[in-house]
Amino acid sequence: MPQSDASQPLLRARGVRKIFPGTIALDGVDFSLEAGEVHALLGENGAGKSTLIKCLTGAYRRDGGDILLEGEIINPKGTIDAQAYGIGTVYQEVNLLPNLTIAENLSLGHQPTRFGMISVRDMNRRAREVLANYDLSVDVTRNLGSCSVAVQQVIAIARAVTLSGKVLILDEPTASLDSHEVGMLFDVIRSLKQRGLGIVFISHFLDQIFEISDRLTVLRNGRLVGTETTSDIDRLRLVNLMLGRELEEEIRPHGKDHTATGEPRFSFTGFGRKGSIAPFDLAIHSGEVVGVAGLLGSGRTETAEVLFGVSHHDSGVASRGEGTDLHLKSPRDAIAAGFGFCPEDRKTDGVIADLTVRENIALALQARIGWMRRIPDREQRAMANDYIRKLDIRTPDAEKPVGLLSGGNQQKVMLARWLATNPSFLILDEPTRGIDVGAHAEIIRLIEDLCAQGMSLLVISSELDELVAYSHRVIVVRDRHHVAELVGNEITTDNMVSAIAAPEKETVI
Amino acid sequence: AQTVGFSQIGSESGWRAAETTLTLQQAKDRGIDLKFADAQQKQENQIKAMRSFIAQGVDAILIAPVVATGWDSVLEEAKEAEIPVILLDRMVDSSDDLYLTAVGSDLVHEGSVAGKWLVDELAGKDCNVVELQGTTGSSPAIDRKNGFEQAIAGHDNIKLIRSQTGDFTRTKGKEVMESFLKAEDGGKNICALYAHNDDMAVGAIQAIKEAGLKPGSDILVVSIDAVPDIFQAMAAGEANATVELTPNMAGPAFDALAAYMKDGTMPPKFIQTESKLYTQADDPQAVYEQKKDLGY
Amino acid sequence: MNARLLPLVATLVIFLVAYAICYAQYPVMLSTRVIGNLLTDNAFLGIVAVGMTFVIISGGIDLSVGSVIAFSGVFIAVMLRDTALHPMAVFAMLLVLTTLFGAAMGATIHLLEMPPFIVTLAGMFLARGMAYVLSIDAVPITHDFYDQMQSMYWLMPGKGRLTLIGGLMLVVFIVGIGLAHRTRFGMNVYAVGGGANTAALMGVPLGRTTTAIYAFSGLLAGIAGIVFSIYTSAGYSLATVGVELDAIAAVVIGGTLLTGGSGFVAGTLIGVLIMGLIQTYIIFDGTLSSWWTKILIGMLLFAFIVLQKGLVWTTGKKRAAGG
Amino acid sequence: MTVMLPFLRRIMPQLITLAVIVGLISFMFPGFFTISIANGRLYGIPIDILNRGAPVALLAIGMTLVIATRGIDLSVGAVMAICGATAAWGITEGYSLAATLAMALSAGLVCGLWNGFLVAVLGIQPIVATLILMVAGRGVAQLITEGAILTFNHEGLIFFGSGSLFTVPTPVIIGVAAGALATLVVRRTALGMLIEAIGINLRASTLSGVNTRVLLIAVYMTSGLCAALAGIIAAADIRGADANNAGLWLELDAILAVVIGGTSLLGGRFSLIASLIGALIIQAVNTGILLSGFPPEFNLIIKAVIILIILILQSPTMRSVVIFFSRDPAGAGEVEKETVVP
Ligand SMILES: Nc1ncnc2c1ncn2[C@@H]1O[C@H](COP(=O)(O)OP(=O)(O)OP(=O)(O)O)[C@@H](O)[C@H]1O
Ligand SMILES: Nc1ncnc2c1ncn2[C@@H]1O[C@H](COP(=O)(O)OP(=O)(O)OP(=O)(O)O)[C@@H](O)[C@H]1O
Ligand SMILES: [Mg+2]
Ligand SMILES: [Mg+2]
Repeated sequence: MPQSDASQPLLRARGVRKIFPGTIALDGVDFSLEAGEVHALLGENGAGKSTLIKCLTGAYRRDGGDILLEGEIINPKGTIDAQAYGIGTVYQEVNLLPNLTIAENLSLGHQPTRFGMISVRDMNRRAREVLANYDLSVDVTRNLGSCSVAVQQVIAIARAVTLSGKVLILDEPTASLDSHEVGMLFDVIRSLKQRGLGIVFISHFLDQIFEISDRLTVLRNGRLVGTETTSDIDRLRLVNLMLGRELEEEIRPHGKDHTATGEPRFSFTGFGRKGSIAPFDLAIHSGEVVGVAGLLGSGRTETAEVLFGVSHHDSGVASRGEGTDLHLKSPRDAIAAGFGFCPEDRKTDGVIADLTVRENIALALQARIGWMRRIPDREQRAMANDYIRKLDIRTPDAEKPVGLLSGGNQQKVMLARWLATNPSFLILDEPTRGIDVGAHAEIIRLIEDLCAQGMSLLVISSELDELVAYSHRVIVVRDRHHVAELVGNEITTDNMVSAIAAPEKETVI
Repeated sequence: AQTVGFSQIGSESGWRAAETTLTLQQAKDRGIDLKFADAQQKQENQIKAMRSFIAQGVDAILIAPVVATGWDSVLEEAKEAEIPVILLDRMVDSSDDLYLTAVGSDLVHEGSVAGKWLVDELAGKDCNVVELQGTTGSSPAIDRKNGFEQAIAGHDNIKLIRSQTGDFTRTKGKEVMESFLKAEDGGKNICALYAHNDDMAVGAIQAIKEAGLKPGSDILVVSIDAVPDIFQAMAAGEANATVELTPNMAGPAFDALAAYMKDGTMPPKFIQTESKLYTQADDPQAVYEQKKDLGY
Repeated sequence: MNARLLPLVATLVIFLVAYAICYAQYPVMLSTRVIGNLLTDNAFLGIVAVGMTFVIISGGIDLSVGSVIAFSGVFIAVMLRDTALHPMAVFAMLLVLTTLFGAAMGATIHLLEMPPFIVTLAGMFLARGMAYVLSIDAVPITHDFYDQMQSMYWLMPGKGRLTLIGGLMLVVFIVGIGLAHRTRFGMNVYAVGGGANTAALMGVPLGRTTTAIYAFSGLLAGIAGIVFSIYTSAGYSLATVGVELDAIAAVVIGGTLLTGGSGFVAGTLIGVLIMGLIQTYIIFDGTLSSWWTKILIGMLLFAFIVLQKGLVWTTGKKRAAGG
Repeated sequence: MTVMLPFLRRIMPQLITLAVIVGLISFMFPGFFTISIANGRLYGIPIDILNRGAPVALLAIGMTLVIATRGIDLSVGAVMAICGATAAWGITEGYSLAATLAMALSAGLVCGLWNGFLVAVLGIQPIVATLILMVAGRGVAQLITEGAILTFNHEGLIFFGSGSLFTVPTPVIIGVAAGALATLVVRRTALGMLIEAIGINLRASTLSGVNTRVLLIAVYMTSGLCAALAGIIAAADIRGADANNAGLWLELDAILAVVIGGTSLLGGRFSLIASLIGALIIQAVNTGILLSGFPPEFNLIIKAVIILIILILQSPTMRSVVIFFSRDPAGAGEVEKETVVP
């Protein structure tokens, strides 16, 4: 029987099992976290990382195994219990309430009260103090829903940090952060570590793992592969452990030489929308990947949304090839013109959670064909299975509701939905967010393949390395203006960073 | 001209529509400016209407109260404001110095007129009666049931075997009658139907016909209200008797009001309208012709 | 101004404009009498609408309230008729009963994961059924205490009366506003409305909150029942049919979203007053037939909702364009 | 065969419930299953249940689709009244039967269009949007009948209420035909999936190019059309249009039927057949109460208790309890919904 003594790890999982219908998500996983360490949890999409932490914090009922906090068996029945034990958690999908203010989100459940009444002034003041640590200057009385995903992510982290007395668990906290915010987060993590907290950190960014973690645990298909000390392991072996095979190629960190010439396939002149993105010119050639770089909230998503007709442009015109004007007032118009758009926020804008993988993949194509001509089941299944294979979507079969897939796999399903429509111009907003190393490489290869086949792509990404790898041109967005365009050899991380940072528009235009 | 406020319950049946039409008609004939308020079956709306009439300072108020209870305080307010109130077709159980007079029929009496007809018609023959009640809890349903039961009490040849609510509507009347027929050996067990209003009776008659029986002879039909459609059925021999509830309550009411306004003549506290029994002997077709344009 | 207050302000503006229009046509509209009536006549509706606001903010709905009011009236009347208990004691018993009834519905909704619409629909049948069983007949209440309560009012200049029940409604609104915005319970209600699962992950006690919300609505329906019984001095099992729909309409006109998560108790007060104003206007007009009354109520409801949406939308848009 | 299996599994709870209730009634009332022919028409309690259940079943078809899009249609009762009144008016004014039916059905479509416009174009929440027509619609119906019951004696129109075809009552035929047609249209085309998609995630569906606006309007129009059919049947049944009472509170029965049929009020996956069985369950309960001979003041309590029992037995929690006890960890393909226990 375990005794409570100092030699015990802070948090320990013993033989945790979790079974979903058709999937064994966790198969006897052991995991231990020491006080004062950052412990990374790694694995492919669907390996069971999120499930493990949900079991640890009682959000899921376990099917087997024990959880020990400082040597004592604990049985958290849910997040409240876990919080009472001093375990703060940021779950993978941002789990905050869009209808409450930032301050309310930060303080929900432990609001400062005076004579039994919440003191709003205190609550807001505290919120401002907390956020000051993260270099975030936002109006804390604003509704959370009006903030970008990134800001929400930071707030979720801040909330978890204030709640964690002993353990902080972060499930892919950096997926939608840029390097600046990541740096900020790491500072916070380090100071918490100093204070003796144990931190569980999940990420698909190996650089970040190597930078911040002390030890790491790798899961594969719900099984424990091993726990290692981070400094003892090299990148290649780590990838090997995760995938169970060699990764054929890593990202090439240099730009494309080829520059598209000739007639643009689509061109947009003076395109913009008051209040969200200043008018810009953009020409898209066939077989070209245009990258979009910028800080969070700089207006990258807005650019994509205006192009796709999600929000109506109020200035400018769009045309196909030389002359014909395009009418882009709604997503349907855009789709009819051959556009596709894979949005950034997959939870609210992307997946239809209760529909199956097959139906999610067929949806956009079906919508374009019209409701009368139903794609026969056989074809739908063939199409779905095809993409499940091509994109390596981890699901027992095509009939699983997509909401039950792991985050990264949902992302792939969304990609598949648009590939199925075979668009001539595909807009991808953060396509690799939350995708594991193996799949990351696959998606980049896919982007290259698609453009080799003549598809035009506009890719928004916070990962500059990635942009360098596949872009022919990179547009830099700052403060809702397109401020620079880098072509060919100019596309380097350094150039982009300086364009993003430059206060004046003196960079190459 | 005088301004009179009229708070009507609603327009839930043809009978009530006729009452409204006749009231408007009567007011127009007498040059009275009638303010009409429909309460959509809600007492609270009627109270609101009364209060608004008082605030507007009308000369008198007519009200057809949806329920007997609950009028004390608003009637007192009217009294304080010296506005005479006349009740139409239903009573309230407030003290009678709070209103000028009440015009209406006695609901219990109506039920007993129907019951008495059945007793006389049967002349001692054994008879199983089924009853279609009005909306559960409404005062006509309660009183008409009581009146009927009083009339048949002591006549052991008459047995009330089934009683369900038909909500005063044709649809429910038909549906409930269908189930009565099924439950009572295809209707062979039933000798008479008593319906709390004509609409339910009309629905039930259809159900009886569809079951292959003859309403009016295989199953006697007696109901209350005397709306035009029941006279058609009576003319066709499909219904036997109905008790009239006249929709012209406003006429006597306005007469009493005029007298009171003129020289303060106090009318009797209850002006009872006749509960006339119509049977097939009363030339139903002629009554139908006479009634059909009254806005039922 | 905070963007969140926009619907509230829009509602208020619409109410004031509508009142001004009514006043222009019938100057009596501004008399204390009409204003007093507006408060007294809608007291029970206002009280029950406060509870409904909480329920709707939490993303639920409570269809049982109309029946619970009817049940309360019958319960009080029958108890006062058949026992020698003091009305206060009967009130206490009743409030315990209706609160437990609400709590039971809330617990069912949470534990069995059933939609509130259906659970409270069954509750609606059940409560009215219980009222029937207690007494089909309307039962008058004759008790000195009731007479006292009815005669408690403040005679405003111009003969308008601010009655006990009208005042009680205002108190309930003030308490409701405090509860919604200044307590943890209130915050939890908003949180549950924003997303029940997320709220649970953030540590909101879902079961307790859901149960409490419906219990609170039951409590207020009970209080509304008491108010209604004072209003009419009777208990009647067919009373207040469809009041739940009026309450929902008032809440929605008051700017609360049925999808849950946002809304104001104060807005509901304006919503209730708007509904009352519509009715008063129709009665003052006095020329509408039964059917035109219904059609006009529908059209005005529509007009208010569209106006409010329009106001929120245009100001929201201007704000966005302005920066 | 393999295609039928998941379908059967989906409607199994509803079928069992129906069987239990029918069993209860026939236990109480042994003559239950005797069906004879009277007046060239099938005659018996089961026929009554089908016949009386037809209007709610029709409403439930439209309601299922509306609810699948995460909406609700409170106006169906009032629309029934409007369409019944239109039909009665048309026939008494001397229009031909075809013209009358066309007018009544168009009235339903127009009502649906109005609801759809409010929901899809003005973005008003469905409950409120349809509440408007629920209130005003009955007024419109009364406007047509001028408050009275507008009676008619046109055999052609009456046929829709109390006629029969091959001894089967017309309402039953209309109900079954409408159900079959709707199922066919929805499942043989992509409509079903698209409706489910917009019910689950409207924004994502719009972004995927689904014409959500048109689809929403179409769904409300379908609901209006179904209500129109039900209204014609109800009017034809009593040979008159009762603007006040036709379809009164039937919207609640229709919603109940959909919920008993297992379609979530939060939209998404739906089953028309299950809703139709749900409508029959409700009617069986109603008929059972009428046959039982209890005093009417108990009607509501009995109904409430039965409904509660049905819903509790069908609730997800109960289902997982059953799965737990049947020791079937694979859940037979059923998706276990994770309850997040706070
Ligand atoms: N509620 C659920 N019902 C059924 N299956 C589920 C459920 N949640 C997760 N799964 C399955 O369990 C497996 C593990 O999922 P999990 O979310 O833990 O993966 P992950 O390692 O976090 O992946 P990612 O990196 O993509 O976030 C996946 O195969 C997923 O499909
Ligand atoms: N660090 C920040 N501080 C304050 N506001 C921010 C911050 N980051 C984003 N925002 C706000 O979020 C809003 C939406 O940004 P949006 O997500 O559209 O931009 P983006 O360029 O697409 O960024 P990303 O896609 O990386 O999240 C902007 O109006 C911006 O004001
Ligand atoms: Mg995960
Ligand atoms: Mg973005």
